Amino acid sequence: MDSVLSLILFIPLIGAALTLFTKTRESARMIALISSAVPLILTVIIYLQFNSGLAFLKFQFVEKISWISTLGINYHLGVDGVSMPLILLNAILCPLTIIYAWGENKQPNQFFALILVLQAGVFGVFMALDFFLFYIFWELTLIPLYFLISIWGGPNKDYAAIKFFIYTHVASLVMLLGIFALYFSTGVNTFEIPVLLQAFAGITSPEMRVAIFLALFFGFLVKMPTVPFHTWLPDAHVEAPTAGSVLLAGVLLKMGGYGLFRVLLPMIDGLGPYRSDIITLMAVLAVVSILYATFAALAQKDLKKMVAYSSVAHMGYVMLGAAAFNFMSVSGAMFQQFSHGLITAVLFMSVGVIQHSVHTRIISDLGGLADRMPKLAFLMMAGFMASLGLPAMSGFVAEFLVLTGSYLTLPVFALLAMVGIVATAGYHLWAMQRAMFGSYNEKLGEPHDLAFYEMIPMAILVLLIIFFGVYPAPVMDVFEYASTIIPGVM
Amino acid sequence: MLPVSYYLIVSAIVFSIGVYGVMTLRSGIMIMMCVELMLNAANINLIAFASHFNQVNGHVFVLFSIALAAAEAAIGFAILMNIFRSNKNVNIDNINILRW
Amino acid sequence: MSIVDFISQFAPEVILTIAALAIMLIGLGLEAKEKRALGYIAIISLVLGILIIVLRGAYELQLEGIIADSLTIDPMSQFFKLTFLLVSLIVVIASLKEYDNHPNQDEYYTLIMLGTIGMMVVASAVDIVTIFIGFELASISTYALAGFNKKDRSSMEAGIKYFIVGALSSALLLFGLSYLYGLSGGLTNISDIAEFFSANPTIIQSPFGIMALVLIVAGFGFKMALVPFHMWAPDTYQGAPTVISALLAAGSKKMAFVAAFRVLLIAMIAIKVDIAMVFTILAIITMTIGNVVALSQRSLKRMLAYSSVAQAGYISMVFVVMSPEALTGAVLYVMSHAFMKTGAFIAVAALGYMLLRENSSAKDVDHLDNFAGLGKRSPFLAFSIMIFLFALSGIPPTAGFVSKFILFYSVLEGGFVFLVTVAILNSALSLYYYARVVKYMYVLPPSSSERLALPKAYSLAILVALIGVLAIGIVPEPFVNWAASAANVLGL
Amino acid sequence: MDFGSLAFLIVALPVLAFVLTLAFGNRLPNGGGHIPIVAIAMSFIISVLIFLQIYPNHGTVEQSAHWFSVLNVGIFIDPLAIVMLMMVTFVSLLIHIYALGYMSHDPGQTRYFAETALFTAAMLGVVLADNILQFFIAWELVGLCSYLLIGFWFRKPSAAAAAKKAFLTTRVGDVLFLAGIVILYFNMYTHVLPVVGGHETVYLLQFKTIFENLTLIPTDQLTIITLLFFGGAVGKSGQFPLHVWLPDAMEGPTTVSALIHAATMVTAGVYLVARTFPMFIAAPESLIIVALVGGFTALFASTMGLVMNDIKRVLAFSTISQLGYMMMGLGVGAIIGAEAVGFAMFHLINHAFFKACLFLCAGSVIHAVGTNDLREMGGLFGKMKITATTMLISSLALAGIGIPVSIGAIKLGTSGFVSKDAIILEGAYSYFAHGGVYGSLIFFFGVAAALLTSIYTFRLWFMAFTGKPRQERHAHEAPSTMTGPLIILATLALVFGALTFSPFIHYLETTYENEFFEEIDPNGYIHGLAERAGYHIPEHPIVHLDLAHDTLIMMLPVIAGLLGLAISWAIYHKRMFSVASIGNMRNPLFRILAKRYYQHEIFIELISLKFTYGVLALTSEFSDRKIVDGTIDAISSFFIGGAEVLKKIQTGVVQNYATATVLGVALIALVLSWGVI
Repeated sequence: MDSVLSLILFIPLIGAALTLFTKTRESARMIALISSAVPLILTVIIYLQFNSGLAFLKFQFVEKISWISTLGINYHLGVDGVSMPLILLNAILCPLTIIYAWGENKQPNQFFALILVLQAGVFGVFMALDFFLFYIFWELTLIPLYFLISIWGGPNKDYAAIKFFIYTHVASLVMLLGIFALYFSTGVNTFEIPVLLQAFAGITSPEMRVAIFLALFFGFLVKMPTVPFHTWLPDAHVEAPTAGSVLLAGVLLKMGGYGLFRVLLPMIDGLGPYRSDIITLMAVLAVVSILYATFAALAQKDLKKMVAYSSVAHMGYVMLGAAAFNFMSVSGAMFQQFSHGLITAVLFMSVGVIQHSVHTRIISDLGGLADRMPKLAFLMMAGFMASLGLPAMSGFVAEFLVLTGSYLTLPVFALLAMVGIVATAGYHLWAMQRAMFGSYNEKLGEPHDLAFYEMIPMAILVLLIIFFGVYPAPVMDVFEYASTIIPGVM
Repeated sequence: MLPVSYYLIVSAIVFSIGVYGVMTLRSGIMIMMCVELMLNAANINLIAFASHFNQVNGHVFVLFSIALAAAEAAIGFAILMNIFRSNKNVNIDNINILRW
Repeated sequence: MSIVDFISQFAPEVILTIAALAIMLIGLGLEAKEKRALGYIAIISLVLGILIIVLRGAYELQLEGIIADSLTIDPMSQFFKLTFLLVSLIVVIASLKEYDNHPNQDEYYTLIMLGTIGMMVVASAVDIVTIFIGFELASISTYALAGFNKKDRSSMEAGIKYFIVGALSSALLLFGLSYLYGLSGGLTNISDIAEFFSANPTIIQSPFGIMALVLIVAGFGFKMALVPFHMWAPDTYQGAPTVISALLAAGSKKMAFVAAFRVLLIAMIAIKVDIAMVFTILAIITMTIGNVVALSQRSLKRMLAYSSVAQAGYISMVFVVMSPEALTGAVLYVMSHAFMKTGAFIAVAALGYMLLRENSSAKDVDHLDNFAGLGKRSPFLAFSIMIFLFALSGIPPTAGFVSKFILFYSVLEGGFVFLVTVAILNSALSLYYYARVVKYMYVLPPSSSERLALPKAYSLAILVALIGVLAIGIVPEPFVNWAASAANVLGL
Repeated sequence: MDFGSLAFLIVALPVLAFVLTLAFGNRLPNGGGHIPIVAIAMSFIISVLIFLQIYPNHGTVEQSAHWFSVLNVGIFIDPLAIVMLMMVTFVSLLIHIYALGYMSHDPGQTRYFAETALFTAAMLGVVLADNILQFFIAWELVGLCSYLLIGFWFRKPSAAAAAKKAFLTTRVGDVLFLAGIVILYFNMYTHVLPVVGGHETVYLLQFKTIFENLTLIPTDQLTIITLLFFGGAVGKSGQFPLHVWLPDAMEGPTTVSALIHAATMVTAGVYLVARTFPMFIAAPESLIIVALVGGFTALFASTMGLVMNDIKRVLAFSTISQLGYMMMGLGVGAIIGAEAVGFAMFHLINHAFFKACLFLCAGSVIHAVGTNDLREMGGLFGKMKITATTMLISSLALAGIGIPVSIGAIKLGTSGFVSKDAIILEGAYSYFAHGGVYGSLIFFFGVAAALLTSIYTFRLWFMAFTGKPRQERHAHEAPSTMTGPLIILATLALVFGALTFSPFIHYLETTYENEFFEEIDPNGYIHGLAERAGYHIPEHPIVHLDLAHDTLIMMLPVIAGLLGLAISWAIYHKRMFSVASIGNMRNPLFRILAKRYYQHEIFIELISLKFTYGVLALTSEFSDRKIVDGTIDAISSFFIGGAEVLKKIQTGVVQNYATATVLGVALIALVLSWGVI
């Protein structure tokens, strides 16, 4: 088990290479499925072995090999409570996405290979304990998604793909700047994340600390994304193929939140006199994201764009929980990441099926789909309900913890955030009503209901959403330990 | 013996003429000659300094530079020949298919 | 120092010289078809040179005798020689096919060899005379190479433009050096000059001193293609035979950097002149102009030329920072960029070759439109181009990323936050035009569905570059160490 | 055997039934409708067994397990919960049986039975919850199920719209409720945890923990919390101003209406206030607001009930109105204390019986005549005797007809009479008599609403069953699966109140009188809380009226009921004068009622469409496209445009390049010498 993390990390990459050289669709998707299922099995095994209770103070399954010793750069992997469930999420979503995309006809070998590369990149981000490595994987995730959008995307894919690429790349570079600054200001001559974070508070100039914090913050903000740096996301989603959207919203956005928890929160207490300003800034951004994105979603005509905006709003909760900075809110925010990953996947899959089946996503053109596509209606409804925060589904657990926790430290912001709940329900229900209910719009032709391979992943996800909504402890406990060891978190 | 500054003034004048020529002339040959002027201005400097300091290395430098200038000129003329073959003149200000 | 010692220490140069002469002589007696063998001679000599340098690794040797004042062997020189040899190797391998049946192959290979020797001389030179000679040797060879396709108007134009601006710059450089020589009281060895000026700083701060500095900066700046001395570069890179563009961008340009490192950094560090200011402006303008104008380019060669300009801007930040770390980054960047740029140009050349083979009257073979659907028509070529371009924009895990990482971080370490911010934003901007090419290759439909057969020579050349790019990206340690020891030589 | 340990089955069985029906219902007769019936019957039996077990010694059933984080799941059955449990399971069972017949021709009956099973389960979850969060979760699931059921005939656009409206409107209340929970947690965390924490795991949101430590929480905070809770109740129980969804909710099958309006959903709000009554009593200002809102709603809704022509809508408004009574009954607890819970719950139970009966009767009628419109009915009495009779009985109960005398413990009157009388006289009047704030107003609301209730109830009955048939369709009596439940419910509506009044009230009082509460405050838990908030609960809170001395007061509700009956009889049966002269749209009063006080215009068009969509959403969308994203695009076009300009520098003329080089030299020289000098 010494190098299990490396195995999880590299099996998809190897699988990607193999997939790329396959000749037929059948072999491509089979190899892809296997090479993403093996990491899932391994992840589940280590998740079960993962000892969140007793040994939560240190990283587990650590691998460390010196890489560029002059700069103190190591190939350093390890997991703890912050990352483990997200690794699980990634491990779950990718095979499901591959199954969902079982019918992909356009260059399937490249398609599946890119998904696998994406998976590996995200794994890497969640596992890396060295900033250099972290950054490498962080950037690595851009490329496959860029291709997924620009090759398999919709009509305006050029614009969306390049916008996504450049926008997030700029943010990454700013983050890189922050990493450098952190490295120099601490003077520890290593890029180890934990070491640097520990040394952060030792930086003498408080302004420097704030500058470092903000630079890193910007990188994560754009990724999450938070208003006003979110506009790449709806465009990317609208144009991306369903599998790309699922992974983009499901795991890629989580990288931003992960950065928040892994890197930024441990720094907060080191901010000295600026601590409260920064917290306020985060809280304002969070609440603005929630409300603004919710209202923007309300105005969308394209179902997929609406879902994309809902992602922005939901990620706002992550930010709010992080800003509130107590164990309840932080663990809730972490759980929100996990839960949103599952939920949004169902939503995008549903939208994908609609698009595929009736060739439009414009809400007003749809209507009465439940009549012809009852299975879709059922699963989509489940997804929508989860997304609007219905209890007994995982989204509620997260939102409740975030709101309750946030009220402890940021009461005003928590209450403001609650205003959005009604509007959230509003656009979800409105879309359901227009798209699913009423009499069937005959102009849409004869749709087919879910194919078997589309239904399986959606059903699994819905079951998981309900499972984690009813019994969140397996993931929640891990997050809870993880959040309590962040310095300064009550 | 003349002070070194005299040589410097001469060389500066020669150099300036060369620079002016490169900037303004149209003919490739003339431009090359202006470049030669500039090189020789430098050579004047070097010689002047070398004799001023009683050093031999300056002279060596000049010898090399003259040789190199010759080689350069040879290549230059070869290219200009080509141009002449296709354009029937050596004006280079209308050679601008490569731009923007 | 005996002649045997000399030969053993400068074995690569000696081998190359012999090879160059041999190629020239043998070529006289060969038919055009047989001249292909000459390329193999060049390759063998280059591989030998590379092996010698790699096996010896980074080491420093105190040379003795008359040679000691003008040449040196140190990690810096070896690093750059290795770079030049690798670039030449890649170029020559690619040329095997590019100039397969060309009647003047012998001259072509000789010129490449000589140019490489010139660059290597500059890498070892510690004397302004030697530097100038090496410079000119490399320049003259490449003038000829740039205009090598005599029947091609754009090659001709590239040649003349390169030549005129180059000659002008040589003259400027020489004039500047002559002042330097005079001001230092007749010194030519760089470290002696540095010593002299640090003892007598007022002399270099005189108008003559400043003039000398400026002219030297301009002379090097021409080769480095810093704005505003860059203007020849886009035209020349675009017009010259593509493999030669690779040599220019990756080889002769880098030669200017090593010379500048030696002269400017050693000689000028002693001088309390505010040269950092100048280079701050130059670096910012260079990278910004390079990247912004590259946005509008449709010719890939021209785009790569502008990207080259921009990269020079990044590297020249080292003259602002002047720290060993920055120099490490810059030195590493030089090698990385050599691989990336050579690879990219060779790949473009390969495509051009294949398109011309399909249709010999094709124009503008490096136009972006020709890259549409390349991913389908020639997967390996497209994939390599993608890697080279992503490397150029600094996306991990490539050489471009590692070297940019180290360079940028050292600039920040020096406290030049503004500079590094500009550089980083520029880097982001550059992604736009690189990604556009990638988009053409993979997203747009191909003009014809016929697959393009990539000749083996090109594949091999591209593969070498690809390995270089990925090796530095994934196993950077040895390269970084070598670059670091090279940087330490200058004793900043 | 300890039946308490089976308590979880009460919820688990219907959930199981939901899953099974969904999975296998299609292959079974009646769409698998028997599965939920069996499950709910068993739930009912378990509830009764538990009741029998805990009744003698006023015991409770408590179970709790760690859930996650700082939260637990648990079951808490006390007198309050057990009566509710029995009522819900029983009524739901009858409605399910009825639905076997009613839904037998609907192709979606499997879905129907699955959803109603889940609905019942959710409602039982609300009742059983031992902490406020679990309560909320089940509460929301109730909302979800109501959404699904109201929109059961989703192909009908109006049904889909009604479902959305119901869910959204209750969601407004739910958010308030959630906010209340959040603020409660904050207070528990800051004020209670330091006191109780440390020695053992304390679940801060557990009802018992809350009740035990109420005195530690500042009153003003409690007022905010309870008002927010009440906000949730207002949404769920259709109180003013969030009642708008309820009349529209009639788009679902009639059985659903019965389930929603009688047994489950709408009573959840009342149950919430009853469940958290100690919190309310510790912040009595909130209770007074509860009373006022409840009373006002009772009157307000009944005015609209007067003019509705849809049979189910009339009943819907009556539900709102009756819920108002319950709220009022709870609200007066500010003065009369815990007895208020008994009154309200008693009315809730009775209301469940007679309202379920009314809806099911209405269902029969609709089934028979195929329309909802009262104006198209008439003369059905002869054709549907059972339905007409049972409906008459439950109408009498709804109108509260009875005689205000008791023989021993038995009150003479329909169950509606018994419980409504209790709320008006023993509740509202006592409140008034003890000088409660706005006491006279609340009392007035109660009496006035009783009059109007009676009018519209009998208007409905007379219009449907008497007079000439206005339709040719051949109406017939429903099958026995439908009439059976009607008879049972009507019987209960008639006698349940009369028989059980005082034991019920006494039993519910014990909710707050067991050892647990005595330990907290030996001098009376509820009293202590009220005292602390500055409200005094009198020694004998209920003013005992004597028919001899307080004739007028005591007779008032009865008179109101009878008067209403008389008016209806006169207008709608005897047709003494035509309603058309006042009942048309030219009459502003009629128009405002028929338009339902323009709530649709205000809520849907003004608030939702004009403000939320038109202003907030479109502004956000616009700013997103034009401002936020516009900036990004502007930056990008700046660079791309800049490139087009800058590339022109490269003229292609080599002399220019030379000039640039020389100029560069000059400029650098300038910079350098400027640096030196």
